[in-house]
Amino acid sequence: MSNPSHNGTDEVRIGFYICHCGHNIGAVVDCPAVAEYTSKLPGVVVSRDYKYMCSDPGQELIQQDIHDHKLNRIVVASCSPLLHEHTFRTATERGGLNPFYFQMVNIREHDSWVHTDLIEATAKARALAHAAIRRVRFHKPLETTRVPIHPDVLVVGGGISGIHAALTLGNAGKKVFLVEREPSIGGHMAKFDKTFPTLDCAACILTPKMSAVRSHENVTLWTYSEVVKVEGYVGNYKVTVQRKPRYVIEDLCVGCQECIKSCVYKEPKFSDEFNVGLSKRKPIYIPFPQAVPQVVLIDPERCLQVKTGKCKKTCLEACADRQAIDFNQKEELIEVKVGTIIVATGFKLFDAKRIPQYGYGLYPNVVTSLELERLVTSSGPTAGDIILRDGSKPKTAGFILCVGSRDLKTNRWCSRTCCMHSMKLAQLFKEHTDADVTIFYMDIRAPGKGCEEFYDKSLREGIRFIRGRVAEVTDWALAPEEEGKLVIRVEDTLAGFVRRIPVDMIVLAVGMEPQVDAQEVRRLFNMSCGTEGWFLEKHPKLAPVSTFTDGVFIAGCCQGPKDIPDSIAQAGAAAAEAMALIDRGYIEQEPNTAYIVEEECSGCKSCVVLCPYTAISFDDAKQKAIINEALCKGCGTCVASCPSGSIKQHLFEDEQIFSEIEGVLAYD
Amino acid sequence: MVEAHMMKIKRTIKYDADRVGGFGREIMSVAGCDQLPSCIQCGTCSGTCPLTIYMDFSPRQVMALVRADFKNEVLRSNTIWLCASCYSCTVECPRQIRITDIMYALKQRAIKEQVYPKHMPIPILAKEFAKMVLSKGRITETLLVMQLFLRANWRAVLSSWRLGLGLITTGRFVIKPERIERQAELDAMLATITNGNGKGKA
Amino acid sequence: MRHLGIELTELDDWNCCGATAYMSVDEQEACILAARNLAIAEKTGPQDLLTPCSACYLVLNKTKHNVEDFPKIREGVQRALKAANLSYSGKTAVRHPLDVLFHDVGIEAIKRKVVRPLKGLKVAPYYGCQVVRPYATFDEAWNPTTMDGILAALGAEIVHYPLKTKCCGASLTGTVPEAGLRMSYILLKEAVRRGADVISTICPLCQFNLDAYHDQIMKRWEPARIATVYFTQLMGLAFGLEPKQLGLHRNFVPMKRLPELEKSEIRF
Amino acid sequence: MTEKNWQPRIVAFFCNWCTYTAADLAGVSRLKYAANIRIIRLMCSGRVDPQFIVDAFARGADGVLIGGCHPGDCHYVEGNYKALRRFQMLKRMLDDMGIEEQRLQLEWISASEGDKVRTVVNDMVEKIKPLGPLGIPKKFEAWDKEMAELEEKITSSEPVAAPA
Repeated sequence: MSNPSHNGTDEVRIGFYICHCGHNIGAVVDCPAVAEYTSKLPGVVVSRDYKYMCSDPGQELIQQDIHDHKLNRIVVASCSPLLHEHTFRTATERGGLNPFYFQMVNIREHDSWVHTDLIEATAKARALAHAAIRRVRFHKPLETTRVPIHPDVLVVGGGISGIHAALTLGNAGKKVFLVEREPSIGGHMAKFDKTFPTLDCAACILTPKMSAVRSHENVTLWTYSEVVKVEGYVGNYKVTVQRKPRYVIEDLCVGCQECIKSCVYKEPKFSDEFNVGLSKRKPIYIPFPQAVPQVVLIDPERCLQVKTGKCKKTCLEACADRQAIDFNQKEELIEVKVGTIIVATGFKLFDAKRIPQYGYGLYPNVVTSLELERLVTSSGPTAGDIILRDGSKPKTAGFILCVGSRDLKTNRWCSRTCCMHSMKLAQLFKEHTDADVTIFYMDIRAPGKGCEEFYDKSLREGIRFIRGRVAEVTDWALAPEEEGKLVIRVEDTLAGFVRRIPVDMIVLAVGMEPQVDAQEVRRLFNMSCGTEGWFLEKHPKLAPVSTFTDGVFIAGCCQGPKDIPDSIAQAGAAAAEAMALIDRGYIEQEPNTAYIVEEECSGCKSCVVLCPYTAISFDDAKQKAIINEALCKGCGTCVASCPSGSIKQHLFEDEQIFSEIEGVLAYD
Repeated sequence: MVEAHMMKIKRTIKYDADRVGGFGREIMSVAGCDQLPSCIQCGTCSGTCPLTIYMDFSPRQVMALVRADFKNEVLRSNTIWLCASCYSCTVECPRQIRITDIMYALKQRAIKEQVYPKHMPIPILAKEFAKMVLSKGRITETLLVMQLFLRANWRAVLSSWRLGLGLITTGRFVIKPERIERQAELDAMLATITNGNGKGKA
Repeated sequence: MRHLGIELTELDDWNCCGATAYMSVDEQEACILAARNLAIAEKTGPQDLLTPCSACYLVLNKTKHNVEDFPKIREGVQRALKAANLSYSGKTAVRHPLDVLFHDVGIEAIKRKVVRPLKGLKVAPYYGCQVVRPYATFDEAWNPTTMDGILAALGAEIVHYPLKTKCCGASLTGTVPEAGLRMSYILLKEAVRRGADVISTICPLCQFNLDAYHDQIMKRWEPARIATVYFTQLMGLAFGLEPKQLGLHRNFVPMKRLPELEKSEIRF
Repeated sequence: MTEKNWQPRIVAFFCNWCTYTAADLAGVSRLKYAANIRIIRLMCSGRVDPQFIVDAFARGADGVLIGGCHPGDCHYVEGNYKALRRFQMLKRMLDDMGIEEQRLQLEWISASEGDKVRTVVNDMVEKIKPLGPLGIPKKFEAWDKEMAELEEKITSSEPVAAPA
């Protein structure tokens, strides 16, 4: 069969297409003028401008021209290659050419969207087009390589997103490793009483999922564990998980909690993390009643035996039957192989102490929304009673929204959930205490399904809304009714005056922020973070759960603040993306690997040590370097440093780049 | 009908003709005032301001008025003159708008256009203060206060006489005018800018 | 200051910084006035410019920032300075005594100098506005604590005083007494209510304002009799200096007598 | 092109993963910057051969900008360190050739720093404008011989990189 790409001759016949992208390019770049310019360049046979090149007719235009004009090179000037290179390569291939005879010119993201001057932008488009036309001449037919994908998946983070992703994959028959840092899965949702806007019980919908993931035959659950090392690449990751010692053997513990009862500490003494410090626990404890797994653990910082080695070890006696307690337990490192990874590491709440004006930490009856959440929960420290620190019931309460959010001094983003979360808490507050509740807001954001209706319900239930960002919370009284109260000073921006409002309790709707160690996690999985510190998705619209690293997906609040339905939707999407890779079984690798022109290699070995993937070895017999293309990732470092110029890189050959340099500088 | 005819009513609806196009942009172009476009009208400035109780427009409203080109309303308001430059609003603003600086820009503009409220002594103090610094390089508080009260509110001089006496007897107020030695140097410096409004008159 | 080994020189032929009033008239001129002081300080030698007054501190710092941030102001200032054969490169740091005492001298050194601890003296630490806002880098804008530390080192008892950074209204007392005095009144009343014996300020104008207008405040509202002193006066007391040396006799509202001082029969 | 409306021409080599993506982000965010820059995409800043830079200058570039991932963030582990090493070596050489140091710049710009692309490009244009055109092609005749020698020099002085 003859090679259609050459049409029987070695003559280069280039088709050039410039896309208007509607007004996106066309309004700033004079597309017909560029097409006119390129039509005169050597080798260009067809030069056209078209409204939307990525549309079906646009792609068919290329195929038709390949056929009619015997084209053997295609250049499209449109958007970023990261967006549509694949589209046009496929179109080129459908036209009967090797897809790598295609070159793309970015005149949207790098030109029309960032420049305003029509003449300058058009000149730049001409230069970039010229460069590609010169470059494409040196393109060669290439084949993509296929790399098999390991079918197992790692899910990092056992909040609602991680749980849902793991269950979805497990139900589809994929083997999943679910790693959670805390001693129990459940994340923030496990701490909630009810969920907006339906007011259904959070525990009732979460607990079944927690136990399902624990008992799922395809899911391996590792709590109290962290991923410490990730090596490899899409399809073939090698992950090291560190399991912290619980000092309790997980498989032997049945969760009877006899050991807790018999601890030498008769009364709970230490701040309870799950109840955000509102209650106490012992050195040996179970995080919360519905914890999964139902396994106790020992806090090494608090346990006398672990700390000093001097204790009566009453817990051991209580567990004499099962012998589950092991003071000599050590941390354990486990290595697993997976093909894809879903990161669902969640968020951290804003530290209200950072805004001293609101008096958190200074005035005891200023609480955060999460603290109130624990107070209203029937399984919480007060069994569902909302009480002030002195034990009395609050008669008035104020909710301050946007604490730490929408503020350039702290976090500039909107945390998205606090409006609804506060309204839910306000309704529960009223229900539990019959108090007079006021919400201080800047803007109410209730775009979710059923959320505006929920806002209306709040209004009708008599919750007051004052539009104004609270300036300060103080205990200094100016009027008799303010004595002994917390006074909120705020401008009621709708009524148009400043008000002082005395209340018994203040609830701070603290916003969400990236986890403290988001940067380390990002490095671990080779992801990117936005300026705010949230993990960056590959494309804000088209690839919301993908990252710039193939095979690593993100779900839930680690990507940005979101509510439970959105988190679950993302978790499902991430699981589907992972499955799409797994079920295809392989990935096609961009053929941008390096290769050696053996006769030119001088055998200096300088490349061997440079390669980060140990893809280069040295043949002692031949005294030449050898590149294992299966290991090569295509960075090109060896190419740039080869003193004899004997290493080349597919898709980024020296002459291709030199011609590109020449092209971008030849625009006058 | 007759009564209705007698009733004096104030028009509150604003027409577009009441605006002075470009005013907002001019203020925002003053050094330090460029953050104003991002105001979200949250009211933190008003809430934190210790003087809102006396203001005809709250600081937040002033921001809205500037942005909407209501020049006459803003320059005639007492708000800009009541601002004590305590910078609470500037420090608290979630959009980092330098509200105090905007107030300064508005004060400068009001003095330049002579549209400040008639019975407010503050603009006069500012001008007298500036004049004294220009001519002597330093401030002698006694003289300043005297001049101020004489111009704005001579009755106040009588009501404050006890304080003045106390200050002089405790040795904390001097009547002998202070001045710097190298006045010419200061004059030369200020002569380098032509837009000064005090120099010509002083 | 000499007591703590810091050398001070009066700025040669200083001029008024213009305070808040000049900024209302013309920002460019105000910056030139302040820049003259900065330039003179720079000429005198490599040292920090120390200013005990909030307004001076603010205006000098604001000028520094303006000169850095805004080319137009920078050019105007440089041209003006050139006319007086002066120049300003931005090297001179503008510092407040509180900053110097807390960070350069340090709490420990202050503690060592105390010979007459202010035991039993309840002090409301009052920072006021313009030192901590908006340019202060040595303490927090909302909840400054450096003076609390110094006062505690002197042996005094610190009263929780949530108004510590509120404005005293000094720039308005002369012009709109109703507004200005009310602000001072609130400060005094709250300090009394919280059981303080004395208010300690870091600005001479705040001190003056809270001290001298007491009669007028009493006339308008109610007595809120509490002394207000500049914080170094309290330091002087604790270091064993005579009240007269510290100018305490010039206060309108006399300070509560310290038991220690009564014994030594020092009158003020 | 007359001297009066002369605009510097800057060739940029951006790595695919961080800086090229950041430039895309600048576009998606509609940030506006000087149109003097022409971006060439490479997989990694480690692929930037010193010859590319010399060639760009030789063909009329007034400035060359290299963009890579921040240290520690390289998609290929440490390609950016290698770029840095070569960059420093080349800078010395360009200095010998009388090419001002402002004309060659290396910047770490991560995928999320669209705004940094804008400021870096604008700053670089502002820095190069006062220097005027480099105009090597015009002097090419005289340089021709020298260039040949230089290329030989580059090839022979390539360091044997030690393992990092």
